[in-house]
Amino acid sequence: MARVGVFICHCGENIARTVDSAAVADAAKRMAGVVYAVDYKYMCSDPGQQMIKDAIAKHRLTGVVVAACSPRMHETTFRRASAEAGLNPYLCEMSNIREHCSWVHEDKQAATEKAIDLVRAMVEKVKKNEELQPIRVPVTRRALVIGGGIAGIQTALDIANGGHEVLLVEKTPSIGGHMAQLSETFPTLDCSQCILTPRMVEVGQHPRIKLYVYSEVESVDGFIGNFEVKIRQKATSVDPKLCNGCGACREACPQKKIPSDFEAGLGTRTAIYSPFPQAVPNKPVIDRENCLRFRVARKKGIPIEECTACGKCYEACPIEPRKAIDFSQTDQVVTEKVGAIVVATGFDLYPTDAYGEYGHGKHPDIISGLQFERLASASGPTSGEIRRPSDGTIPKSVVFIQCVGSRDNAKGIPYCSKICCMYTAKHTMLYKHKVHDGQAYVFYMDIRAGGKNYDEFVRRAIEEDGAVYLRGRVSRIFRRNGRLAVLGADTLSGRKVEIEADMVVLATAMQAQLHTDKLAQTLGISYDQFEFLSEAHPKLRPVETNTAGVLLAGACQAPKDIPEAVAQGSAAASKVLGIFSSDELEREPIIASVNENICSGCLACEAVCPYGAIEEKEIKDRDGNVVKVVANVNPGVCQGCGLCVATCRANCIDLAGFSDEQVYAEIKAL
Amino acid sequence: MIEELRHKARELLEKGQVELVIGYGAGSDPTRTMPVFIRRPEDCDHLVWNKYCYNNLTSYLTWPELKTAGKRAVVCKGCDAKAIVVLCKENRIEREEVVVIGMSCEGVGEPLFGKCEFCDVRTPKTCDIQIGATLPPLSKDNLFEDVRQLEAGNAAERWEFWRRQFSRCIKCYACRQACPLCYCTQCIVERNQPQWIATSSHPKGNFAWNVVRALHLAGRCIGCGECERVCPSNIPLMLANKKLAQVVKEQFGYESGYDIDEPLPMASFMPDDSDELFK
Amino acid sequence: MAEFKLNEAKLDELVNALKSEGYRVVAPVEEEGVFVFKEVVDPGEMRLDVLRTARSIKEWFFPRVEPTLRYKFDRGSVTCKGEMPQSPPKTVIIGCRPCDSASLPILDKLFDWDFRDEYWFKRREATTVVAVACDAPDSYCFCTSVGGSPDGTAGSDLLMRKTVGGCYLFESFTKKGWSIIETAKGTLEPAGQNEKVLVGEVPKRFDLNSVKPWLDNNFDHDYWKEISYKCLSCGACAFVCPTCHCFDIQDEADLQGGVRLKGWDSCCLPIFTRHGSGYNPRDTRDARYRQRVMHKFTYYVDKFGLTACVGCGRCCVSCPIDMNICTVVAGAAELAETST
Amino acid sequence: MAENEWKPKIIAFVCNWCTYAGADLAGTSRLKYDVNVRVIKLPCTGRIDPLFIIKAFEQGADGVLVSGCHPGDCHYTSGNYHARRRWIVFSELLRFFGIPEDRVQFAWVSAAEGAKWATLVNEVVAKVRQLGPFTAYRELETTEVLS
Repeated sequence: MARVGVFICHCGENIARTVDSAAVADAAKRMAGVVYAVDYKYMCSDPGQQMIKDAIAKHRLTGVVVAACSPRMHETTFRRASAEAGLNPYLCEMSNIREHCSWVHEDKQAATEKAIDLVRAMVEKVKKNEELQPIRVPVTRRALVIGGGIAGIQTALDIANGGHEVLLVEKTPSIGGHMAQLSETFPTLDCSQCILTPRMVEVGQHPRIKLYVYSEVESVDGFIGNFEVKIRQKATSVDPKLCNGCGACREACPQKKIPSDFEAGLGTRTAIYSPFPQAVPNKPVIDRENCLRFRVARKKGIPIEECTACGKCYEACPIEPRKAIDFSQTDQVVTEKVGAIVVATGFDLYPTDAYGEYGHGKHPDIISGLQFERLASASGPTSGEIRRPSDGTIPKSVVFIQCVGSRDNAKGIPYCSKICCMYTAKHTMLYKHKVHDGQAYVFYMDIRAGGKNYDEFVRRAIEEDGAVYLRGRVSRIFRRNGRLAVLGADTLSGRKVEIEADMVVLATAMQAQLHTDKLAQTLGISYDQFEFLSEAHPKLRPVETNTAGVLLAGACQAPKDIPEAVAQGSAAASKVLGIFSSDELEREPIIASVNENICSGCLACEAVCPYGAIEEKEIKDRDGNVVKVVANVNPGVCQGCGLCVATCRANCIDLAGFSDEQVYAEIKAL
Repeated sequence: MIEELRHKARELLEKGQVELVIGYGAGSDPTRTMPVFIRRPEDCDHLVWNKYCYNNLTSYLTWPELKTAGKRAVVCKGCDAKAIVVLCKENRIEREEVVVIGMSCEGVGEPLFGKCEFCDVRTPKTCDIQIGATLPPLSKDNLFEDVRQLEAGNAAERWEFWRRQFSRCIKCYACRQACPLCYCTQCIVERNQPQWIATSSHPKGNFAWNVVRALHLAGRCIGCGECERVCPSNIPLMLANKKLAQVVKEQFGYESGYDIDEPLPMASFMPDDSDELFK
Repeated sequence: MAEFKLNEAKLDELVNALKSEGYRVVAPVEEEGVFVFKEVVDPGEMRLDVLRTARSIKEWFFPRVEPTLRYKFDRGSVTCKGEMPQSPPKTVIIGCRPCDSASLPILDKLFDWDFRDEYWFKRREATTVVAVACDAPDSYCFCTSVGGSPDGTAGSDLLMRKTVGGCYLFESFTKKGWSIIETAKGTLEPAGQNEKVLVGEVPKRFDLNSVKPWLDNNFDHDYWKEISYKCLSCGACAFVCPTCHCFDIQDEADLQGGVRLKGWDSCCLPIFTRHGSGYNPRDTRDARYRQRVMHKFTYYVDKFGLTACVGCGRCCVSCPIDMNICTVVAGAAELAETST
Repeated sequence: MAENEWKPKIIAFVCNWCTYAGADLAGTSRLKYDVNVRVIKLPCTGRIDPLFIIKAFEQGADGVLVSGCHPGDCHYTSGNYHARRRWIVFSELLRFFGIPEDRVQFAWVSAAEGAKWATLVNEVVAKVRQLGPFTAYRELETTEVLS
């Protein structure tokens, strides 16, 4: 039999002015199951809380209802008080007779009647309340970071320096990402590699960071604190333990004409290669597509072990007795346990082939922004001199076109790529600094230079380095006696413009890394129509995803520049460190649970759950035969929204704290 | 057609492609048929096909006792076969474990059932073995005519109409038992902690039951009309089902029983769903 | 022996006469496309030609829901007030068939067994039953197999037989029946010596005497599975049946108080006899359908000496999958033959 | 006149994160609104089962109000999107069965919209007052089916 205690607060005059607290207490005394009811000036005060504790002991209360302010204000207060008196905190409920009653009504009698109703509702509810214990989930204090760009590097370092192990998975042979390809960075014009490479080295040498390069995440199971990931290490054909990175193999490789991704196609590499000199780890890999021995083996259809073609690298390898080169190496799939995952897969560039009018690819001197970075980079194909890819001459006039792809619904990219305005301004400066008599022209739609020192930077490009900014689009580019005629409009002056350029640089849009959707599906997180990964809440949870324990960093979420990517990397890291702050996660027990006897396993609940907290569960008999399939809620993942409960036609899934019984009791009481 | 049907069924059983054929057999009088479960090839001659083959036999597919029966074949009219689609979506059956014998159907009932006048699946869409010639679909333009007619009246008239109809419900649950999509292990009316719906067949309990029955079929009902056919009180249950089918079609562009891959409308959403209703 | 007859054309007058005498007249009336027993408002709506209404006259004595008890809560304590049916109005049911009438004496036994069910008997006392003999029974009829006949008199206070001349012969068997004739005198005329009455033929389908022993000894026979494996487990058969009488007790309460209701139940519904534990002794379709047949054809006979089936054929008509109790019992009879 | 004595009974089902907080704000801003509303708090509109509304009417409610976070702002990201579909269908069914639209109001009230909450409640109560007591539903109460 229920023994409920009801405590009516005056909140000084706040409640008592319009609600006759004493009358409410009297009414409460007459409610079925109420053994004690009292009103007091300030329930939340120490003496007030003491009254509750004493009553719990004296009257052996099985439930407590505090009629006072909003539960959003003092629910924790009174639940703690109840707990201190040995009553399960979830047997304490609040009726909101201040914000929802005394403050919004004037007629004292009516307000008092309403207060009584609200108390009755809670009395009826609390009778149906059950003792709930906080949910504890063990945590593997070990993180997985996917993507070795600057965002991933920052995250990995912050977590590792926070004292926890990190697995950093990168699909290319080296970490560094796009930032490693850049020459200088806005708005400070400091050399990208000079600031990046020390971080890369730190990662490579960090005792708590385990690097998986040339690897990809294959599958992810489990939930926050308890993920199990399978990582595929692609065969590099080089034994990292033996190789000392001397580079003799690269020298020896006869395949020298392979276009280099790192050089954005402006340079070449060998079949056995590491993407760039400062690569971390500095161990080469054999590109089996282009390696002679593998090609021959494929053509003859013989196992690689039997193939004797080429092998120059093998001969050149100085390591003795066992060479570091190992053609017979195969992919390895390793399984690792982690407690949290940070996705930092970054971005890709929009393929400009879609812009026939700009003739990218048709003419070697029409290049992308990234290609320009390589031209301007001291480590680039022209060792930092700006030269035309076609004839190596120095361009005297360069046209930069912004928003190539971006903000162009016709091309299916309505969003702004955010970084182009800044890097184009940077490009004009770098160009001017290297080619003093050269002239830069920029076609732009708007100049978006929000950010610390950003606008100043653009102004410098225009005012000090004399870049000519033309507001308008380019309609056509075509060759005319060795140069490029750029036809466009200057919408400010309303005039057609035609510029004779030696080179054209396209500020191509940022888009999500290829196959981000696949990864998102493996991780069970959501993504938008452009395949950028979705955050849990656009304002308040920008780093989390809907799947607890999976976080986002960098441009995989949306176009970002380096400072933002780094900031979010650190934010994600701090979230991870939060998760790792104890070896158990404690969570509110307000979660759903399935009545397996009546669940028919239609799994509509699974379909609607925003958190992927529900999965199939097979019910087996003693001989292990599957009797039926039912839904199963993972208490570690469930956030307690109750969507599944109202979706279930048979109501065989229920939500602790807001169960059918409890709501039903409330409705009946009103 | 009957011979073709019997032949195919016999073949399935002989070749061991199925353990069981669920079909129509002779009824207690010439204007009725009775479901038959056939396990032996020689019994296939009991199968019949005529305009009195009312039942939607897919109802049997979700029976636990038949789950273990191994691979099953079921004789379906086009409308019945739509249930297969929903049952697969809702994990009741694996598409592979059921062989659908689809009958070309010019309509059942005497006079012809209402549903048959707007049938666009006279040749079943979901079927593994088609029996009979392919028939062109009929126009569904006036499918919702009766719904519109009732809506022509005002709220009070509609209330009175349904009050009268539902008061006649005797809670025999024939509608539920005959429905291929009412497969819950325990129906919500049988829940008594709490008792959301009064089980007594008084007007209040009847109204609540009929609201919930219709609601639980929203976006799922495939319009086979069994609920209405089996109702001993002749309550126009399909009218409510059709209303919701219309809403789901107009609001979410979804029609139940056609596409096996489309997500269920009531277990999914679009960010741009109509917001009219909301203040 | 009939002394009076009524010309078909005068049926309206009959109804009016009865009404003016204060009778509530109940008869087959069309309601939303089905025929049921309803109070006759306009005499024209009475349909004596209807062979089989959707539901039997049972509900006029044993409604599908009725309150038996009301109670009030006051804090911990409860105050109850039993609810007896306030004496029902004087009622005459006209136009039921002899099979429906026959169901009443059968149920009298049940409702006057371990205790007397006033809910039933108050209505029985207040109601006069005027049956119409069947001139055109159909293939679903099997009254003759269960001891009835198209012009049987059991349970009727008065029987109307149709004549070739388009009249109804009136024959009363009780005081109640006679007072109907008294009331209707004005519309009646004396019956001739040898009026030709139309009475239909209902072939006998099985012999009860051979059925019962077989049922008694074959509780576990595979036959039950064979005939009921496809039963959809709905309650249609029981709810339209004149003799099915199982009921369920349900409380409907709020914080102030509540009411205890008695309502129809059916042994074919899946949750029938499911225990609080969840265990159900009749967990399978065949177990439930067997219960239906056994109850009617042996348990009831053992307890009250009567077969609880009147062969009206309603359950056969309303069964969604055309299960036919007559065929089922006939089948059992055949098995009985072959086994001996 | 009896009309004055009758106090309309409005039951409001609201989500914890937006509308409940919005109602709190109305309070802290001391906005005044009609007293005849009783709030039942749930985590999310996604938790609100149509059965709640049926039950509310059975328990004598003259009107029902359902409110939660605006689309896109759901604390649980998609709860209210699913709820929206549920209500679109359910309200159409109630309308079809002849329950006056003004007896069930659906709304989005954010934690910042205390004023909107106050006006909303007043509007709903006013509409229900116009319709009067929901006697039609009360009449279903009869337990006597035949006698």
